[in-house]
This record gives sequence, C-alpha cells and structure tokens, in this order.
Amino acid sequence: MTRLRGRGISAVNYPTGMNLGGDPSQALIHATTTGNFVVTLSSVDLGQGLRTIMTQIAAEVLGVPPESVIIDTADTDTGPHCMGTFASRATHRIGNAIIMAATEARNALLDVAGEELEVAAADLETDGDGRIAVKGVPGKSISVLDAALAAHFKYGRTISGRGIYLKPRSYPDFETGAMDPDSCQAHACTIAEVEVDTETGEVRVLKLTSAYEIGRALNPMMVEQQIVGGSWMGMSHALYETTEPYYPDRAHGPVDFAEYLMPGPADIPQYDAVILERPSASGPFGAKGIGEMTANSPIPAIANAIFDACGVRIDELPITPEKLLRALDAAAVAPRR
Amino acid sequence: MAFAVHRPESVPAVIAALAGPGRVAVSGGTLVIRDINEGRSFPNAIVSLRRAGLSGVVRNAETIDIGAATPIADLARPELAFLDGVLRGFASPTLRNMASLGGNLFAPRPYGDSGVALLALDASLGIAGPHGARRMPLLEFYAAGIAADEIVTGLRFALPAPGTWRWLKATRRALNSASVLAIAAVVETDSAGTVAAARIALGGVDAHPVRSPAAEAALCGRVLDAAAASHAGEEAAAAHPCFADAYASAWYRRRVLPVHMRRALLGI
Amino acid sequence: MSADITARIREDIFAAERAGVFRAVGRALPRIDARAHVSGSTRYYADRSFPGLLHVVMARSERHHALIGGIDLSAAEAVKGVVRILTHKDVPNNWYTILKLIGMGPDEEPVLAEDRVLYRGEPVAAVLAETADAAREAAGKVRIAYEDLPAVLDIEAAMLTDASAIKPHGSNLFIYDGRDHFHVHCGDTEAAFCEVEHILEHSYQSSPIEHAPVETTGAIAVPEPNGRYSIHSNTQAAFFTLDNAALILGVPFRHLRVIGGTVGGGFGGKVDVIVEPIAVLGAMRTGRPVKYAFSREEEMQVSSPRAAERIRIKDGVMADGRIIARDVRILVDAGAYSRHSPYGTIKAAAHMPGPYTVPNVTINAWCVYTNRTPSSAMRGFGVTIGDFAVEVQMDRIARLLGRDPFELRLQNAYRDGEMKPHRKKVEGAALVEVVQAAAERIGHSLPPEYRAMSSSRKG
Amino acid sequence: MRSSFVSFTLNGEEKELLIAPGQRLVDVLREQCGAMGTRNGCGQGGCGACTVHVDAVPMLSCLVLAELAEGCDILTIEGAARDRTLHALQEAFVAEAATQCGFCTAGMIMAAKALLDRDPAPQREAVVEALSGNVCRCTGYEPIIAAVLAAAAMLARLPAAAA
Repeated sequence: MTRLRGRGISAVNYPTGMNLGGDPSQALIHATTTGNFVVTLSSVDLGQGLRTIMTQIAAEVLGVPPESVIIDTADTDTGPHCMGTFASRATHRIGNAIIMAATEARNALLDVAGEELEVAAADLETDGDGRIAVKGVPGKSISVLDAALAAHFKYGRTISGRGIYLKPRSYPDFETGAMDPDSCQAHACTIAEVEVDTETGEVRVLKLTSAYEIGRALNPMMVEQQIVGGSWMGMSHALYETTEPYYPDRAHGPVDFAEYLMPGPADIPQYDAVILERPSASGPFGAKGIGEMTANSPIPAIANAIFDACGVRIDELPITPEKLLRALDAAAVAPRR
Repeated sequence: MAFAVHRPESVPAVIAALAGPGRVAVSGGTLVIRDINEGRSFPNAIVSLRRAGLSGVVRNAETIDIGAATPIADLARPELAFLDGVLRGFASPTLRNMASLGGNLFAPRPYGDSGVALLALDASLGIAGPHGARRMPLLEFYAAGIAADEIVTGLRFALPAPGTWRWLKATRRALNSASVLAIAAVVETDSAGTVAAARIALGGVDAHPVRSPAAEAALCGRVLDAAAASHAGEEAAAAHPCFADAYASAWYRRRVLPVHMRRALLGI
Repeated sequence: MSADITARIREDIFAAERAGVFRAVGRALPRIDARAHVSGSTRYYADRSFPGLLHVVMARSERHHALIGGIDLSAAEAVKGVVRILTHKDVPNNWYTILKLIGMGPDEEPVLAEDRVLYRGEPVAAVLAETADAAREAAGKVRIAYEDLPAVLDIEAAMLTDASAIKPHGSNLFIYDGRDHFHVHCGDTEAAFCEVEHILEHSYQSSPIEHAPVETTGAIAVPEPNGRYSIHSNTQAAFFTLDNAALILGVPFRHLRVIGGTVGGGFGGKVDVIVEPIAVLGAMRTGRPVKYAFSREEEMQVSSPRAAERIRIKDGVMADGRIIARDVRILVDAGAYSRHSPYGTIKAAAHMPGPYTVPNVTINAWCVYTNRTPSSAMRGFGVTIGDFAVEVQMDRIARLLGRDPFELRLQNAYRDGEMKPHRKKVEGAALVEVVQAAAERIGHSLPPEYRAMSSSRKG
Repeated sequence: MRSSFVSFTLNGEEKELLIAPGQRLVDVLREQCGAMGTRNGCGQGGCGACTVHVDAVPMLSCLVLAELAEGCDILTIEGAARDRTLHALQEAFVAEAATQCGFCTAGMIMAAKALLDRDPAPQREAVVEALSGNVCRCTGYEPIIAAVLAAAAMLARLPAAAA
C-alpha cells in the first residue's frame, strides 16, 4: 500500500456584489410603542444568517440591545425592495440600507429623548443596553422604552427610518472590457494537506488551513460557519461533485444523494482558520461578503497538494480516483520530465 | 395512485395476499417505497412482510438461519461478528434499521452488497409460493430469480471457520456509500499457507453479485501471498465485464480489482 | 471550535484601519434562528397547509434535441385525480429570459416547450392532480412524439462554424452587443510574450455541479381575493421572482405577492424563476392552491447547475518570477438556454487575471450553448473555476522556476492603486497579508523581505 | 380502496387518524398531525431530514407507510424537548453553531438522539457513523459532530432523571 502526502496552497480574491444591472436594496425601520425596533425587509435568509447579521447592524446603529430588534422578512406586500440574496451582496447592500434607516430612526429617537430630558439631541448617547443618557452627566437618562412611549402617546411622532443602498449600474465597454463590476474584494489563502493512495487514486484531505480577510467580521461565529462549511464544499467540488460524471457525455447522471457524491462526516479534514480585517470603504462597518468565496480556495489548494504528493496534475474537476490513477499509470509508463 | 396495504401475519397469508395483479411484497420498503415516491412503480397493493414471522436469527448446530425480513441492524450479534464489516458498510445506521437482508437481494447494482457476502458463504434461500416451500442456492437465485407470486422467506449458511473470512468494500466515501467493488471470500489454507479451497464473490463486476471461479482457480494451490492475491484479482478482472455508473467506470473497477483483491485477502 | 474564533482574529494586522468600538457588531452572537431550527419550529415555504392543494409534476423531454411531433395527453388525463394539464398554449407569455429585467435579452427560453426541445429534462407539460402520486403517474403517461435532431454536447464542437446551431440566431454563441464573446484587455499581450523567458500554457476543465440544498426548489401559489395570488416560495430573490412571474403570466405586478425569506439552503440554485410561474398559472386555471416542488432527481438533473467551464491560460513569465503577460480564454457551457450564464461569463472575465497585477492581459470569454441542462448561478459564480485554473497555473510557475509558492504569490500580488485589466483601481487589497498569515499559521517561514511586504505599498 | 383508521402514539400523545391508503408517514405527520419539523428532503431515503423514531428506532419516515405505524410509538423533533426545555442535543446544536439553514437539523438531532439513547458516551467515530445517513450542505459536519459530543458531555453531568 502506497500512501503519499503532499501540501498545496492557493490564494484568491472574491468580489462583493456584481452590479451589471444596478444593485439596490432597501430597509424600513420603526419603533414599537414599547421601544422595540422592527426592521422590515424583503430579503431572503438562505441559512447563512442574514437575520442575525441584520439584527446586529440595526442594534449597533440604533444603540439598543440586539434582543430588541425584530427582523420582518420577506413579504413583497410589506417589505421594501431587495435584489436578492446572491453574489455575496446581502451583508453589504442590505447592511448599508439598514445603517441608513437606523440612523434616521436613531435621530428621531434622540430628538424625543432630548425633549423629555430637556437637552439637545446632540448631547445624548445610547448605552446599547436600552438607555439614553446625557453625555457626561451620569444619572440623567431615559429608557428607550419611555422615549418610545412618549413619542407615540405624548408627541405623536414616529420613530422610524428609511434606508436604501444602490450600487449604480456599470455598463461594460465592449471594446476594452472596462467596467466597475463590484464593490470590494475579500481575500483568502488556503493550505491543503492530502494523502494519495497511489494504488487506487483515492485522495484523503487531512487538513485545510486558511487565512481570510473579510473587511469586518460582523459576527465571528458566523464567519467561521462560512469558512468551515465552505471548506467542506470546496473539498467536495475538488474531489467528488458532478452532475455529469462522464461530461460531456450525459450518461450516468446522479439522481440521489448516494450517486451525487459529497464527502460525509467520515471524510472531513481538520479545519483551521485565522481572520484578518481590512475594512472596506463601502461596506457596513467595513464588512465584505464572505458567503461564496469560502468554497473556492480549497479547490486549487487540494489540486496542488495532490501534485506535491504524487507528481501528477489533474486539470479536470472533479479529481476522481479514476482520473488520478490514469495519470499515475501514464506517468509510470512515460519517464518523468 | 392510491394502493392498499396488507399486513398478513403468516407466510400462507402473505402468499394469498400476493395473488393478483400489481401486488408487491415489501419488507423494509427502502427500495419499493422509494420507487413509488419517485413514480417508477404503481402497485395496486403492498404486502408487508413485517408481521409474517420472517424476522430473526436462529443458530442451528452447523448453520445459521436468518429470516428474510430481518433488518440489517439486527444482524449485529456475537455469532455473526465476522459480518461487522458488511454491516458497517451497509448504507447508514438509520437505513440499516429498515432495510432487510432478504430485500437487499433485490437491490439493483451497485447495491446489494450483502448478497456478495452471502454468495461467499454459499448461502441458500428458503422460498415460499402458492405451490409450497422450496430451497434454492443463492447462485441459482441470481441466475434465475423467483416467480412474481413467490417470496424469499429466509437465508441459511454455515459459519465460516475461524480465520477464513475476508471482506472488503471499496467506496468513494468512507461511510454510507455504494460500492465501487465489494469482495467477500472464505479462504481455507493448509499449514503451509497454501490455499486449499476458496469461495470468492464479487460485487461491482456484473449485473448482480457473482462468484468468481476465475479468481478461485487462480488462488487454489498457491501460497496465499501478495502475488497470488493480486494474480487472482487480475484473473477476475479479465473474467468479469464490470460496468460504469455514477461512482466509477468499468475501466476503473477492472483496474483496481487486483489491488482490492490483495487488500481483501491479505489486509495489505 | 466556535468558542475560540474571536481569538483567531488577527488584530495586529491592519490594526489602525480596523480600530473601532462596537457593541453589537463583532460579537459572536448566537444565531437568532437557531432555537427554532433545533426545535423544528422554523417554517419553510412548504410548512403551511392549504385545503384543496393541487400538486404539479412535470412531463419532461427524454431527448437532448428533438422536434416535437405531437403531445398526447389522453392517457395522462385518464389517471384518477388529474385536474388539469398545462402546455405552452396555456402560458400567456411563453418566451422569456430571466435577465430581461436588466436588459439582457433576447427572450429565448420557453416556459413550456413548443415545437422542439433543446435538452433532456426540458419541461413540456405540467400535470396538476389531487395528489402528488397521481400527478407523477399521469406525468409518466404524457406521450410526446419526437423527431430527433443532432445534439451538440461538447462546448468546443458547439463553437465550430459548421456546428449545427441549436439557437434561432444561427450560432451557438451568446451575443454581447453584436460580439460573439466578451473581451477585456490591457497592455500589449502579444508584444510581451516576445520578451518573456518562459511561456506556460495549460487548459483546465470542470463539469457541471449541483447546488444540492437539502430543501428542493419549490413554491405554493394560493388564489387570494381581488384576483391576487400569494406565492409561498423559497426563492433567493422575492421581487425578482415576482417581477419575472408577472411578465410571464401577463398579469399586473400588483396581482402577485411573494412570501418567503426562510430557505433550506440556496447556493444560487433558487435564483432562476422556474417553479413560481407554473404554480401561479395552475392556480389561475383551477382556482385552487397549487404546489410545484422539484423532486430530488429534478433538483439534481434538471435544475440549473454550476456551468462546466473550459479555461486556457497562457502565461509569460520572467526568470525572476514576474508574470508580465497572461492570455485567458474562457468557455462557459451555458447549456440550452441563457439563464444567468451570460452574466456569469462577464463576471468570469472581470475576475481575471486573479489577485495579481499583470501588466499585459487579454481575456476572451465565450458563453456557449449546448444541448444540456441550462446552467446558471452557483456559489462563487464565474469565479470558482477561474480560481482553480489560475491557482494551479501559479503552482506550475512556482515549480518551473523552483520558487516557494508563497513567495511567488507575494511577489505578483496586486497592491493598492494598481490597475485591473477592466480598468478599476485596486483598493483595500489584502492578498499579501492573507498569504503571510496563512504561512505563519502553518509555521512556514518566509524571508524577511517577504514578511515585510504590504498591500498598501509596492515592494 | 377506502381510508382507514390508524392509531399510534406521537410524542406521547395518542392519535387516531383517518388515513388514505398508501400514505407515507412523513406526509401524515406533517399534514395531519402538524408535525412540520419532520422535513421532506428527497423521498429517496437519502438525506435523513425526515428521520423520526418508531418504537425508539430511528427510521426514514419518507419510506414508512403510515398504515404500518399502527400501534407504534413515534417520536419527532417536536417531542425531543420536554416541558418546553430543550434536549441537551438541541442546546448543544445552538451553542456549537451546528445549524445554518436548519433544514437538516431535525433529522440530525433525531439520528444523534438515537445514538445517545443507546450509547450515552460515544466516541467520535460512533457519532460520525450515526450521522452518516444525514446530509448537510451548509456546515461541513464538524460543528454537528462537535455538538453531539458536547451534548453527551452535558448529559453526563446531569442527574440521570433529568436526562
């Protein structure tokens, strides 16, 4: 039995958003009588955690606890327009729309609080725990709940805000290709360690180590979810996945989760990652999109690690045991260059 | 379309319930119900074997009897410990609670690995039908099948002598994976290490699990070492057609058969 | 491992730029939907009951490319429980293209096939029945008469001038503003190739990949008062779905309402607007709620996959490791219809030459039609396969020159202020830093001059 | 063919339901019992999202005929929590960030619960095997494995009665 180990690296960038059609999203925010804030969207949470991130962004700007933020999405009768959840755009576009809406709502909240406390709104600060206080005057404060009640029942004012973010449309120059297709770039470097069974062509991925630069980790736990889940998907793309195993021949297309091969819990490598933050000028608190890119860098890292291990290159995805074994056989016949 | 579900409580009642067009016997349901879910099968009635007394394992003096409707998971027992590898390689634990040993004989390729093990064990089947009960070798079942109004009631085989059992399932992922190749063998060697007798069965090389006379002949009379085992694999690769599916091509199956034969027989 | 992630944020890198005091962002706040997920109380689109719900199962093409001689519905209609079978004649605006909302045309895909089919699995007739079992049985009994046409399954064969054209405009190439491919260039690639020490040219290929969300694509359309229809959907884009469905159905936009937002995995597979128009049409024709959900087999073989791509990269490299010319040819297998592929092809071109500054670059990208399942968006759209090609190519260059692969990337990494081939200035670059941080993480030591490199200055 | 009455216990509650012939258990649980936490992911027995316990044994409810559940004791994700207190597995899935889209989660927890009911202190390999029939496209499995191991540790610290 011959098992050879190898290490490969890759380095990638990934665009946040793709705006060839113009790319807006909106948010509406209003306070309830009791000082909770409803963020109304038509945006879709695919499972990446959009609702949680939008809660954190709204809470940060409003200066209230995340628990008092309610995300209401997605109903086109009530939610303002959103282009959709794709192209690693959601955090960037919707986050910026929420910042705009929340800023307006916060100003309305502070105006009411200022009148109640008989100070200028500009002299107030929020503590993020549900109170609004006069800067430098400990003890002189009002709760967000009381301010919201006063707005509704005493002043007859809304505490609300409207937000939109638009990445304007870019029209490519078809002569030169000049265009402005995206908002910012996130970055990653991945190192794969693999073991190749040279008798069967089977590859086992032992470890995937990555460094990701994503602008701002708005929720580090969810960033890690993307990195771990994406690393797995990248490994899956590299070694297993195809709807047409004999492409371009259409024979034997998989129809179930047995035939459509993906690594199971017994096939996963060790994952490790570090996070870098270089805030983007356009991102909410500097954040860039990380949803898609995490599946990309493992693929060439694994391909390069396989070459490092056994000296043959497979330039066709997925790198199946068959492709690798054919290449190893060919290399055994032809002297290595 | 809607179909009736019968739950007969004896084998004669099962046979009676199966009389008529479009009636299908079901034990675990993992094949038949899936086909119904996907619009490939439109039975008039399902006849469940679950309550027909066809489950269980009985150890006789020389042999083991296993009811056809026995779930794969129920085979995890001390007297069948040699089958642990077969069991662990069989789909997922959840599916093993449902799929039955008898039902697995009807699984289309590349599924049905338990049949590979049973072939190497030289198992025989109990069959029941309108004309009574009979026994048939598993080999014959794969060649000729049974009639639509018959059912498999049980399997019987002799326990292999200690140290003679070999099993390997080559898969694309570690667990819950159909086989690229399945290899089962009972290999008896004399004190000099020479193979005195061998039964070798293969999955992944033909339309259904098969015995490999070519591999058996290549092995008998030789000392069981890496060269002999690989040679047996080469003979098998030349003798069986193999096939392509979503997991592997026929070329790949043939190419790695000698490797896996060696690993199956010698563990290296 | 979730507990210690915050500790693995490298606060020392870009320390000044990332400084800030936050209360809610930057926290590893537990997901607000997690308790609903673990208790089973999360409600996806299908987790609502509607009395009288009808089920759609689609009868599909069994051929790669064929004329339809006729469709015989009689056996299907005879199946007990069948309520109605929709064909192209029922679809108000049968021809559409999903990117018409951003002006990328022409309308070139039928909702239901008319006189021909261009891929195996193309929808032909939609059976509505009282139960899913009845709809499946009836769909299997729709008899379609085919007259086979030559199928084009290989991208490069499809590009040949004598290839049989499967599209009405007479070629198998998507037309960008009068051109049969999308082009980007900077510098003078041809001249640069004459000056380099090494030229490396290699081709890379992928096959189609399925999104495989555990929840398949689906929608339930429900008639509401005042002529409106509610669409409970797992679309990734609620208004995009609403607008496209209204255009196909020829109804005022105000008549449709999309309700969704909670999706069992998307990965780009739920951006095409495929199930909603049929579900609403069924509800319009029967006055009953209608569910149309892909089976797992349909999800795998009929829903649009990540496109197969064939990418050839030709690099001109100097002995010191600088890449001074890169010529990239990208072929995107769109399958039988455009969907989002013309867009993904531009995205693929915009991404080249990867995160490196190469002074002379030529990129030509073709979006090619073949007789296979139309491809569309998937996680990493337009970039994933390009990254594979570029980064394997980088490894080849490092091997050729005997260079450390980290160092070669650091040397060529783009820096702030440099110009990409599509003439956008680089800002916020961080490739240098992630390569340094990754090397450090695995204990790979870099020479001082490489450790000192920075994205914000050259050197 | 007529509908028939089928009785079973669902999450400790006795049910008597009029069931059309040939119905699959997953559909009956979802549509007639309102137990929507059991998800229908493939209908092929391949994804595990519809995993429920039938007489304490995990099964794929998309492949079980409802009429064969007569007299059985069925547990779904809705019955995993007791008195509105989450099961240790459910707590651990939250704490270990083992959910993303959530569609596989109920099936994962039911498969894992069957393991812990039988083997309260499993090794990692046993957890991996127990989950091997359940597909997750989001998480990469590692957080799910970690959650099951964390739940086992949590249960070991609890008094037996509470477990």
